Amino acid sequence: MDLAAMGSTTALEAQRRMLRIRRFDERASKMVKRGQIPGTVHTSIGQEAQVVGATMALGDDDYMTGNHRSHGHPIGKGSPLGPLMAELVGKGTGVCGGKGGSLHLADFNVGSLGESGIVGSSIPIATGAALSSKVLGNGRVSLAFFGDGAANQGCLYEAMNMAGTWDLPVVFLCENNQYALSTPAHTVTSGVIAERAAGFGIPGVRVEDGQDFLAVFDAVTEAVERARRGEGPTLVEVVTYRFNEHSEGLRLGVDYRDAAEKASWLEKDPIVLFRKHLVTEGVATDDELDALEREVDAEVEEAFEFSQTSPFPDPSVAFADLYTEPFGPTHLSRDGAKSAEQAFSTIGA
Amino acid sequence: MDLAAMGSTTALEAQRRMLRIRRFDERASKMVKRGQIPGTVHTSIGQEAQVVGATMALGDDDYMTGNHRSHGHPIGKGSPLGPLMAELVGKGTGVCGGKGGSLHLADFNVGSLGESGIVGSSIPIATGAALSSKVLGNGRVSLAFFGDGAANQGCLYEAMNMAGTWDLPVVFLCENNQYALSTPAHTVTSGVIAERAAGFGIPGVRVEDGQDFLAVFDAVTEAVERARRGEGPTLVEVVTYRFNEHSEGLRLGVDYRDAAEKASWLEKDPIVLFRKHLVTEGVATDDELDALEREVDAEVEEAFEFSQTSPFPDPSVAFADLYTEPFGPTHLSRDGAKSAEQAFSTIGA
Amino acid sequence: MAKSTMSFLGAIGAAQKEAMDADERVVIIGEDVEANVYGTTGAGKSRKDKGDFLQMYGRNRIRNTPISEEVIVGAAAGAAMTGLRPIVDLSYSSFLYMAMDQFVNQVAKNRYMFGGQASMPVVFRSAMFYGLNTGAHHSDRPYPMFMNVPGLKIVVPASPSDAKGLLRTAIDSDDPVLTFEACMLWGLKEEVEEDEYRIPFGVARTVREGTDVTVVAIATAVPEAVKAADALAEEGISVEVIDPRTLVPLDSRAVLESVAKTGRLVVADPAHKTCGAAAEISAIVAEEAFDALKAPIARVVTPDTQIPFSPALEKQLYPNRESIADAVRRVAGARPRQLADAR
Amino acid sequence: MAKSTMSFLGAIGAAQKEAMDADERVVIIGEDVEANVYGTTGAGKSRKDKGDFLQMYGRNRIRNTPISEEVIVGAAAGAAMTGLRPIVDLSYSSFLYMAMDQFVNQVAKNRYMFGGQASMPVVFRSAMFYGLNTGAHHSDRPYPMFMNVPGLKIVVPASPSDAKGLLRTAIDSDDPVLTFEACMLWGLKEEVEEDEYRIPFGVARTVREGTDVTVVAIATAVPEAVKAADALAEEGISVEVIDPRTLVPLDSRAVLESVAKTGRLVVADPAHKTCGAAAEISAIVAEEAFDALKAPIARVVTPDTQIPFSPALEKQLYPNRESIADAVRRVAGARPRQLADAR
Ligand SMILES: Cc1ncc(C[n+]2csc(CCOP(=O)(O)OP(=O)(O)O)c2C)c(N)n1
Ligand SMILES: Cc1ncc(C[n+]2csc(CCOP(=O)(O)OP(=O)(O)O)c2C)c(N)n1
Ligand SMILES: [Mg+2]
Ligand SMILES: [Mg+2]
Repeated sequence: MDLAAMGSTTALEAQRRMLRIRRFDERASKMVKRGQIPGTVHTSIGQEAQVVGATMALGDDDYMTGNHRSHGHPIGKGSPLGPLMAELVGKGTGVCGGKGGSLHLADFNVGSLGESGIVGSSIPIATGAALSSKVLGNGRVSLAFFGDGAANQGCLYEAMNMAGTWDLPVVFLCENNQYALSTPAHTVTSGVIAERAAGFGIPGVRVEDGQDFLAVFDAVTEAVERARRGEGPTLVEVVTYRFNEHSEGLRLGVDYRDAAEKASWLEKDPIVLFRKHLVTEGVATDDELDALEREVDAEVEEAFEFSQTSPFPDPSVAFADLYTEPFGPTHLSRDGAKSAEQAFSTIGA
Repeated sequence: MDLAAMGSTTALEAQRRMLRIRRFDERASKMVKRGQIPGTVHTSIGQEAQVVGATMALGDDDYMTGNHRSHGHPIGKGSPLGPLMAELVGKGTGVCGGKGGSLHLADFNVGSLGESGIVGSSIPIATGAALSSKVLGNGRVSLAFFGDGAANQGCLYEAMNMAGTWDLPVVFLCENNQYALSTPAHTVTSGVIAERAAGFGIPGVRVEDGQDFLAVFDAVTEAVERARRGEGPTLVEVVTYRFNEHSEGLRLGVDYRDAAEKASWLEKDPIVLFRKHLVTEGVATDDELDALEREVDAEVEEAFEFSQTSPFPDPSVAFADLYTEPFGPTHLSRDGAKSAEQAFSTIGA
Repeated sequence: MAKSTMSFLGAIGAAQKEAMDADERVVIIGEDVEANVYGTTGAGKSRKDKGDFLQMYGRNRIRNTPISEEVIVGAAAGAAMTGLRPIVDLSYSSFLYMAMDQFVNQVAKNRYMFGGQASMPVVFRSAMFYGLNTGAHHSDRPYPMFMNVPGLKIVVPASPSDAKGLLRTAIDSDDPVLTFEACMLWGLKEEVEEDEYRIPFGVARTVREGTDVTVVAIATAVPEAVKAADALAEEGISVEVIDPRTLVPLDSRAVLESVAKTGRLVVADPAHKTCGAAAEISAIVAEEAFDALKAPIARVVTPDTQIPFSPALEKQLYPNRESIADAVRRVAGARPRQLADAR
Repeated sequence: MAKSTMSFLGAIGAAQKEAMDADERVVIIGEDVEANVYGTTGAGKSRKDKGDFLQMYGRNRIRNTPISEEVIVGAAAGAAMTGLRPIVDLSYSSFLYMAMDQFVNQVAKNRYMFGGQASMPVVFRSAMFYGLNTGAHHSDRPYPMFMNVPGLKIVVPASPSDAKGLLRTAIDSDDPVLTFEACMLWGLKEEVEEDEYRIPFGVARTVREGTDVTVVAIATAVPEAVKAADALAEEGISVEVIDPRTLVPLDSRAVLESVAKTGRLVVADPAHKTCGAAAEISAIVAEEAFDALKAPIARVVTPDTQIPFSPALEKQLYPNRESIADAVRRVAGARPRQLADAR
């Protein structure tokens, strides 16, 4: 699709979302280094075109699941930044009330059904969301993000087969950033991921230039439209690169990524590329794009402030939300004398 | 391969093994009906060419794993019939001492590492046997039998990918008898099973006439040779048909297999076909083949007698073989006063 | 209300039919459910009978699946998070391991991790075929490992009416429920209410009242415990038999109150011994009713071995009327010191 | 013998190196083992250091895998049945569920089902990252569910020297062993023998002797129990701390003998409560040392909830010196009747 066909509103929104991801993740990285986030985070820096190209191809009501490289997905789907940032810090105002953290972001308001810390494990969930769309006939499409590493988990093939058999409206979106932690994809992957679709009777598409927002957007849009027409699933593999280490703060003794390779990919910054394209095609001026960047900076700054000023959850929150219909130890809750919280704290520790 | 190239010894051995499977399974079926076997059995009747075409392509030292349709595999690999039949009855002389039963036959003497009652679950085991061959450099090839139903278990694709990556000497042998219990393969399988190999960077072969011993033998021989040369795994899908119900004694209210379809496949009896071929090609006369049949009949009769006259295992056998280095409840075994068996029976019941 | 004779299996089918009729969001997902291979998706065994689920509800709601337990369970979870209320038929309990990651990491955790954004109204049914010479791959009784996973509810019915009422509650529940149905009970028949009814979770059934020894029994151990109690009554020992029915939530009050009365506890549980349901029930009582206890707590369980195929080997392993009665006699008769010395 | 200071993690690496040197059939299989991401496949963290496993043993024996836990575990099992002795690094314990079918249906059952034809010399290592704000998907402590599976041996070391000696025994064992290594202990350092040594399975370690209350502690609860014991000593309560070290086999005699002396038991176990290791240990004592017991058996465990991410929420959930000390005071001080009334 060219920019004219897309329209400037959509194009600028894409650039805005990519920038949000970039700035959000840069800030999160800084926060990890400063000890403001417990544990670690996995950034999508460098992969913004791949993320936003996919999420912008979805409608607001469509579903999505993701993985440990998690912040970009809900941001790309339109989730507000404050509650996401607060979640990373473990605050009560976090999108999951502080229960989830970086690896388990979910924002049901924008169709984000949850990121999964277990590699591959959310692919069946997205397939199930597509099953409910199909049974209920509500026209919603579902998209599962997963990495090149996850592409070797068996559940992906069970899911492709089930979705292929039932023509479920789901897009399997492989973020092939060429590494799974320290492991180069080519050393553990036999064959080509996108070509695995054919054996399961579904289309497989490989987007070679995953740094190009439009290339990703076009491929995923086609897959989404196909799904929406009732024609079933598609596997889309997007070749991209993560600019940072697997996770922030991780230091390995081994240089598993070649310096020249890294340098050549850093040249292909998706945000820089798309900005150039927007200017060249006359969609926006440099000044307008500078302003957009400042807006996003402010947004991220505000999210950061929100994450810092929000209170931590009350310790009793640890005992809520396990069940929709909680029970507590039956003999305690039945006599009504003690709340489930009290019961738990007596019994637990 | 034509029969001349194969040699009459091999050709007649193939016919003998197919007949052994047929007669063994016919007898087992009868025994189920007469209550001589507890539970049920799954016969390979109709699939003998597919089974023996695969096992005869293996050497004596090669490994093999299988599934619930279990008797044909060790018979095809050359396991003696008596201990197999005794195992079906639960006798102490059974190949697994009565612990396994029909679904869990294993005869390590002929490289049979075990049939699995869990659909798909033995595929990783065969892959691991191939890994040990590779690491130890002992030249052994491994073959995993599984059904069209099992071809939708994710572990198959994990195994194909691992084997493809490491060039493991393993053959993935899909016995596509077109049904998984009551479920027609085409209703739950998206795409073509053999074509799934390509996406995993390994050859996939579909033997359309799985009733033809030579067709199966040729395809598997090529895969085995490839594996033995260090060139890695192959997926071989063999199209065949089971003549009996999924399991003996099972009665479903639904005719999930079309009568005409059934009749047309019954015409394609692999043993009848190969016998004709042997006679036409002058490998053996009708008289010689009648004699061979009588020999096999006698073998099966002897196995049956063995299964009937052998004693049941002592109840204490239930407590043996769980560990190579057993321990029993530590505080009991340490004081030496009680044996592990006694300890178990005190505690268990 | 009208009652009719139902088998355990028939009761399950009846509850499923009720729920399918009551709510369009209820769907059935599983291997061979179209052909009603396991007998709970049709009133009769034949498609020609009226009452066949496929004919009644169609392929949109009766989902015959590939053999892919991991995606079956995960897809049911994803569907449950987005508006369906699936009943998943996993046939044998031994196949649940195939989907363990989905059970533990998705089904049990999602609602909690996401701060209550998701509900997970899904029921996973499976049958425990132990005792039928099916060998080690088809004889599992894995409910204890699921009891160790917070976020799941665990049901083990032991009678046709419980099977029907508990399954209905399970389907109505907004939380994930696993039911474990012992096949040796399939043939049990009793008068069951034809109309809708629900049995609340966390409420034990006192199957038989008694004063000397409490026997908490699970699955097939329930009828065996009743038989043991009958025999012991003739010996002058009065046994109270309690069936918890749901293991999560567990009606520990019912157990504690009974032990407060009897002072003696035997737990009969067909799962493996170590970290089994019997261990949990024993530990609760040792912690919360210690003062009432007059004797050691005895576990009658399946020893920590796998399940052998041979009819000469298998049956001895499970709790039965004799082993339960022996344990009751032991805790009823022996003074504690004698037992301690015997060790 | 020469000793040197080793961390818990360093001790694991040392045991692996010993075993790799001793036997060519020992291989290491796992994700990111080439790059030594988890710190146990190299003497240093850098490939340039001498002591890097990949350089020393090569790609034939250091098998860097795809992310495919199911086939990793199954292939290790198949390899173990045919002549290799694999050590499998599964990194986080939370990933074991992915391979649950292989663990339960193949690893644990094969030898038994096949009547002893197979041995299964394979070790599955995994690390429990609880307590480090990694959220619900990386904080599991799943050893109880594996304890319920006959055929597996289960090791939970709590000190560097135990980690080294137990892992060596595990690798030498002809049976499948699962080790669960608590990350919060990784940094622990102590003097460890440099030479080969083996710690037998089924022999508990009495970490601290005492006379009033027995505390059986697992994993991170061991150092916490010691701290609690120190504090309680000042209050005049003498605590005996026992670390079972292997949960299967379990040294129940050591526990029973200690309880025979103290009459009081607290079990501190970071696994979830229901059907956890603490339940099993409690049930054994309630069955076999009832007469010696003077007070209820207290479990100090992780309550039956999933693990929240927030630092404001997580830490409170695990057994710690305060909660262990509280439980000890409870069983030491209270007369049983008071406790029963308090319920
Ligand atoms: C089931 C499982 N196995 C292993 C891990 C540990 N792990 C976390 S991220 C990761 C690499 C994932 O690679 P990929 O899928 O390519 O995603 P990327 O990080 O490259 O975006 C690994 C091995 C995990 N979280 N879950
Ligand atoms: C994991 C698992 N799921 C389901 C079953 C129940 N089951 C046993 S055999 C079978 C059908 C298998 O079909 P296929 O693989 O095609 O083998 P076939 O019986 O046709 O030879 C099913 C569903 C099982 N044993 N294991
Ligand atoms: Mg990657
Ligand atoms: Mg089949």
